[in-house]
Amino acid sequence: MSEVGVGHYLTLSAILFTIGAIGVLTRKNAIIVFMAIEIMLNAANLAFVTFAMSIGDLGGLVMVLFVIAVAAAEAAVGLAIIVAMYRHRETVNVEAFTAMRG
Amino acid sequence: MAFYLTTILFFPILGAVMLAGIPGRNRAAIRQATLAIAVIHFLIALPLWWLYAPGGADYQFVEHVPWIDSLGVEYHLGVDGVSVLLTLLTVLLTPLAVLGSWRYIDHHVKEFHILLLVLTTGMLGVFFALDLFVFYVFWELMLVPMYFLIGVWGGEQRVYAAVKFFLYTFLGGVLMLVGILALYFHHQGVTGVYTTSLADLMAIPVPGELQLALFLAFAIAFAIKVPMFPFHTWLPDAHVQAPAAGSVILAAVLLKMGTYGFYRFAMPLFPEAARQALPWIAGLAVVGVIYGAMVALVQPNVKKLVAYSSVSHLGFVMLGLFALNVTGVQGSVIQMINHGISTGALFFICGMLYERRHTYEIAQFGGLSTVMPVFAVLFMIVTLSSIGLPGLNGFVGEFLILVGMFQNHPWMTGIATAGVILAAYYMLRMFQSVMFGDVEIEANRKLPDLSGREVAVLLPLVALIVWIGVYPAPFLSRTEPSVDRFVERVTRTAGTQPAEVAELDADEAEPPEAVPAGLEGRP
Amino acid sequence: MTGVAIAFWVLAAVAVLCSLLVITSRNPVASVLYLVVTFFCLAGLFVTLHSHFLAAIQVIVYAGAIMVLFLFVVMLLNLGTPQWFDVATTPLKAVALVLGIGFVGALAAAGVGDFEPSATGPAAGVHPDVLGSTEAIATALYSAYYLPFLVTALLLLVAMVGAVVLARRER
Amino acid sequence: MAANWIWLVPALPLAGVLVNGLLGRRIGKGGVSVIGPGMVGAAFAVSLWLFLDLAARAPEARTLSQNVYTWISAGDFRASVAFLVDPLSATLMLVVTGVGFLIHVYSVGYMHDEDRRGFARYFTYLNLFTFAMLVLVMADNFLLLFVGWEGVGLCSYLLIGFWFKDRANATAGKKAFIVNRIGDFGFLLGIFLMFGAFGSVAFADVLPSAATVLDAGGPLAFWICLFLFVGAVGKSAQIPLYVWLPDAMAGPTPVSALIHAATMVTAGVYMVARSHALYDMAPAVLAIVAGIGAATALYAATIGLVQTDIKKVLAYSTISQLGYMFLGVGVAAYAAGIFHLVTHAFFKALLFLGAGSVIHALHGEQDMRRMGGLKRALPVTYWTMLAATLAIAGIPPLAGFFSKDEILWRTWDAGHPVLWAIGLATAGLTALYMFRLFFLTFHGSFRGTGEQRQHLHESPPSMTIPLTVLGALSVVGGWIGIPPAIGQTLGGVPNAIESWLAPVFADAHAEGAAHAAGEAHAIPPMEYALMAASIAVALLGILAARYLWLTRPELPVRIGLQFRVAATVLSNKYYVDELYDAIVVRPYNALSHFAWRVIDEGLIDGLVVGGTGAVVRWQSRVSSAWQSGAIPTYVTVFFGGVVAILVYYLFG
Repeated sequence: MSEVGVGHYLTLSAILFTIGAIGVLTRKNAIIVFMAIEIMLNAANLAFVTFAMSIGDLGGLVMVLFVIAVAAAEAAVGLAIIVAMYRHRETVNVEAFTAMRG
Repeated sequence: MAFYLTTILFFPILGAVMLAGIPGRNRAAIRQATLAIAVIHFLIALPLWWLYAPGGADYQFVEHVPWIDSLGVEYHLGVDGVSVLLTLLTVLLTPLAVLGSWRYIDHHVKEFHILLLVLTTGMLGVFFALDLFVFYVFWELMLVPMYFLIGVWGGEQRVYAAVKFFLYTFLGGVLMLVGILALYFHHQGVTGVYTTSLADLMAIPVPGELQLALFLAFAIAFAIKVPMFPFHTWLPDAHVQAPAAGSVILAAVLLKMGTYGFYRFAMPLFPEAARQALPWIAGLAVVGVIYGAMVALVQPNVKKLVAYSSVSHLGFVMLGLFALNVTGVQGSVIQMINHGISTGALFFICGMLYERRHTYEIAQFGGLSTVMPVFAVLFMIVTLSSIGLPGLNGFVGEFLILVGMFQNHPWMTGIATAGVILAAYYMLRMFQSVMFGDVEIEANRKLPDLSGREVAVLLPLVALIVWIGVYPAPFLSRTEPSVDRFVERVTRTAGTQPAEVAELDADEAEPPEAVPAGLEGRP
Repeated sequence: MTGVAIAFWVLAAVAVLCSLLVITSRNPVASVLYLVVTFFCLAGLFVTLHSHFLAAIQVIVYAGAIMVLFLFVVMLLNLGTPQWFDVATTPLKAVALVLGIGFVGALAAAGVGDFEPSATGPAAGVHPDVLGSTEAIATALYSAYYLPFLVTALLLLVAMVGAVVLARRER
Repeated sequence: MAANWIWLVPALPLAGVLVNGLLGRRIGKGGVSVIGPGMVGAAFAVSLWLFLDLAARAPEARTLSQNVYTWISAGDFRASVAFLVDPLSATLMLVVTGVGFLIHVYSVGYMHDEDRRGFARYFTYLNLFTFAMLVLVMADNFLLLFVGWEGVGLCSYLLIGFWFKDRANATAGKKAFIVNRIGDFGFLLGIFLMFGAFGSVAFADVLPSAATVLDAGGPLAFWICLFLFVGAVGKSAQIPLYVWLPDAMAGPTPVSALIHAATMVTAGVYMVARSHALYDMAPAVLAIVAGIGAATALYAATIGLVQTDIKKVLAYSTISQLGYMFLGVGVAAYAAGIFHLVTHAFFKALLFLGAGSVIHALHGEQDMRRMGGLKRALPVTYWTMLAATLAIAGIPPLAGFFSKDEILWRTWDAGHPVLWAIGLATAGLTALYMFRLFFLTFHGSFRGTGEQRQHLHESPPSMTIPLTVLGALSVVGGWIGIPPAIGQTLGGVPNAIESWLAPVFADAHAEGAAHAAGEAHAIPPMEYALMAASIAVALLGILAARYLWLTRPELPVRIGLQFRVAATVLSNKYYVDELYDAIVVRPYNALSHFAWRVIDEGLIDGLVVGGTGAVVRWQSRVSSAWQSGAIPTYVTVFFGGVVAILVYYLFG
């Protein structure tokens, strides 16, 4: 097993990102979609850290901090919306909410 | 008197405002008021006939008021021989149109008359404008009232017809706007000055490639309006659905916008391109003449028949314009007036038939000669004028066009002359099935002959038909100088070429020495 | 094979497996738990990258706070029971898979695997452990990235207010 | 000075038109019947005065002209309303106004049972026709001639369809106008070419300089003359544009007499004669003219032989005689052509008016098979018709002989033996069918209904007087053109008309001019031989007619059965009408329908307009499908976009 280089981490990050995306695309339960988004965010964080350490630039690390903060805010608001959605339609199925139809 | 053209131009608007004051219920008052306004308007404009001195300056009664300085736009009006005649035709037909639709229009009478007056202003604006911007404003302004005239007071599929009419012309107009802007910026490129005045734009040379493109942009817009062959399908629908007055104004004046556009803007601005496109446009005109005549033959609806005859007649007018010699263009100009008179009268007649039987189907009529003798005589004279019987106005225009065009394009004119036979065929066939034979349909037996009002509508037109036919000299002499200038402008090779005129070779290569270095600008 | 490599492969495998389970499991509660495991793996990976502070943050904020919130919401709306409607229609799944594979394939084809960035950042020479330490990030945070730091704080405040307003039961 | 009164000649009938037209009903039938003929009579008087004024001058100075005003002037094209009176136009003016006046008088009697409005309308149209014909004849440029040309076409349209209640009459009128228009199409092209070549359309500019501008036999001369001849063929009902004349019999008989016998149809001959300078430059076209003339003469004569309607026989006879005139003009014997035109005007008008009084007496019956034995009942008509029939058959000393024989002699003399032979054969046929008509109508037993028999009465004086005058003219008319061959033997009687027209046709063959001068020179014996031949053929025709239709009336029926095919073809007029209908009319209508339905509604409206509409509607439907509100679809699109951009940047 050769030395673990930057490439590996990036590939892993890509894979995680894709899994998150597929989750978003295929699941119709708002909560699961939400979690898939969290996975995608983390994949991005991983890529940030990898680059930060390999290049030697603190910016990447700080960026991860901000991403986490934003994720937290997003989670809070998102879940509040989901609760409101649930109370409104007794379901969290994404396809039930088509009010924004073209 | 100063601002004479502006008074003629905005008097109808003034009238429309006054009309707004009269309560809608009082229909008779509205009709009389509009008639009075239209007649006064006619009297105001009539002196143009004497005041316009044919030998005088290119454009007379010129008015020059800076309007939008930042864009270089001026409120620039003026008339030459041709626009004087077209103006007089317009101001003559408006009162007749009001008189003609006395009993025809029964709902929204006030709005109808206001729109009619606004339409008149729109049309006059186009004839007076010597600034492309002003021209375009009135060109679009003219569309709106006509759209409502067809859309509100029309027949069954009036909405379809109105929308089709609007889209067709508007599409053309937008295309032309692109042309105007391209020219506008090209002019700025060459001279560094922003202006939309026609005279300035005509002064600068336009390189071959751009000139052809710009010419096509203008030409297509006007070809739709003429209408020329492929773009004509809006005309029959618009005519069939339009009310009598609308149809008359549409046929008599609006169609002339196209030919007038070619005469005033498209050809003078781009002479070389016009000559390059000549075979195509003249070819389409000939097709239009024959095609219009053929399709007119088999129309069951008399209004559609007259509409297709307009396509044929205006094919002649376009042919005359592209004869590029004074005889042909004179013929074309006088034919514009003739067509306005004879087809205007024909549409009044269609209106009268519709008022009596509420149908345009030729089959519904027959043997009206015995029932309505006065109508028969007037209808006969107008029909003869329409098929170009010598001694009446149609022949003068048609003959000059053909004799002028024949000198340059014998074959094309030969085919177009066949149109003379076809015209006789479809008009007489229609006339016979409407007027002759026995009265089979009961309803036709008791049809009232023309009332005093209806005769008053047709009489001035018939008088003009005979006058222009027998003694066209005053009309021809008024337009001759303007036509001379037009032909000299369009046939002269590249405007800026030095004295020894090298024939501009048709290929795109713009001979560098032809355009002095100073003016060689990049758009 | 150094200890780090082994750790990487183990953590990577677990992370991938758990995230797959997150998006495929019928039961949302199970999904939440798998997600927590994934976050722990990631924290581990941060450690292998010598970014110890971030690993800690990851564990505390993400795994601790956010996932608790998720669990709370799942319990609150008793979504525990598997829902019938949950998985999308087959064509949509097919499209998603294709796009996913396309995405990864494109990156792999572009040679992300053996990508060796040159160490040109401002702190290039510093030893990774120092780089990953808390004070290094702190100094950066309070000097160069001071403004974003404040903005994030404001953002969190707004988020809190928003969440409260949204989730409030109308009277 | 006579010159400045020329405008009066056309002005008088025009005044008649205005008075009758506008005040027709108010001045009643009496007033109309005074003004109508009166105006034409006055025009005749002025014409006579002008004729005498001309005669008093020396031959070369015999032209009077008056320029009324400039009609059209645009660019370098100029045409003015100007009249030219020279021997040629003076002759025709006399014919038009003279014969016209007699026919107007005749019409008063013939049309007396029309209601007041119809009566006024009839005379308005008749006066309008006279005005147009005079403009045609007196014009001094081709454009004004064309105005008169189409004017007479219009009047013939109005008068043929006079009784428009019956749709067939109106259709006949329309057919006449449109076929004329086809001829006018050719005429117009001729004028355009002429203007191109000469830069003017006035006779004064075109005719004298024809020799210099056009090169003899060249294409330009050929095409100008051919196109002008197409116009003549249309107007004078020659092959192939003759089909309208037989149908034109639908109009009242005096109209047929005036328009379709004496004046309008001869306009073509006049036009060719007038532009003889051009035709001299195009000998090929002259040959065509002569050819078509001869062919039409023979062709029409054959059809005339089997017609049963009295007016149809006369119509085909007119076409045949016009063929003769064109034959004469075709061999450059312009004076002979015009001479035959004049004499033909007399006896053909008389024949038509005679037929009219026969029809009048039999209350509209036109079928010869239901006539016969009218000799005693209509004595004046009988004797005048006899004179006219003898004249047309070419029996000396009557008019027809001199003019027809002159043409035959000139044809032979100009070296066209074949055409001469055809001419001779036609002369025989003419005698045959004319006397067939004569015997069927006046001799034998009356085959009409009993009720018609009681009402048989001679026509009123207003009809018989014109008949007698025309009868006299038919007899005397020939004497103004006695050929030298006979003239010398009778003691130097000059060929009046030849010398009268000489100045106009001065530059025609020099020999022709000498011939006209009538001075004694050796008359080739051949001329006498031909004269004898034509008289013999005429007599033969008469005897054959007497034998077939008087002594053995059943013979024609048997012959008809024997040659059934030939008989049916002839009686159906060689199926030419049906042929034209199939070749021209029906395909044109079908093409028009195609143009309308397929091109206009289908292609342009349907495809282009409808098409764009459909495209816009389809596009909007598709795009709205994407906005289905389902979040997954949005996200998929979103992610698809990301992948696309990635791929593009990595590999783009």
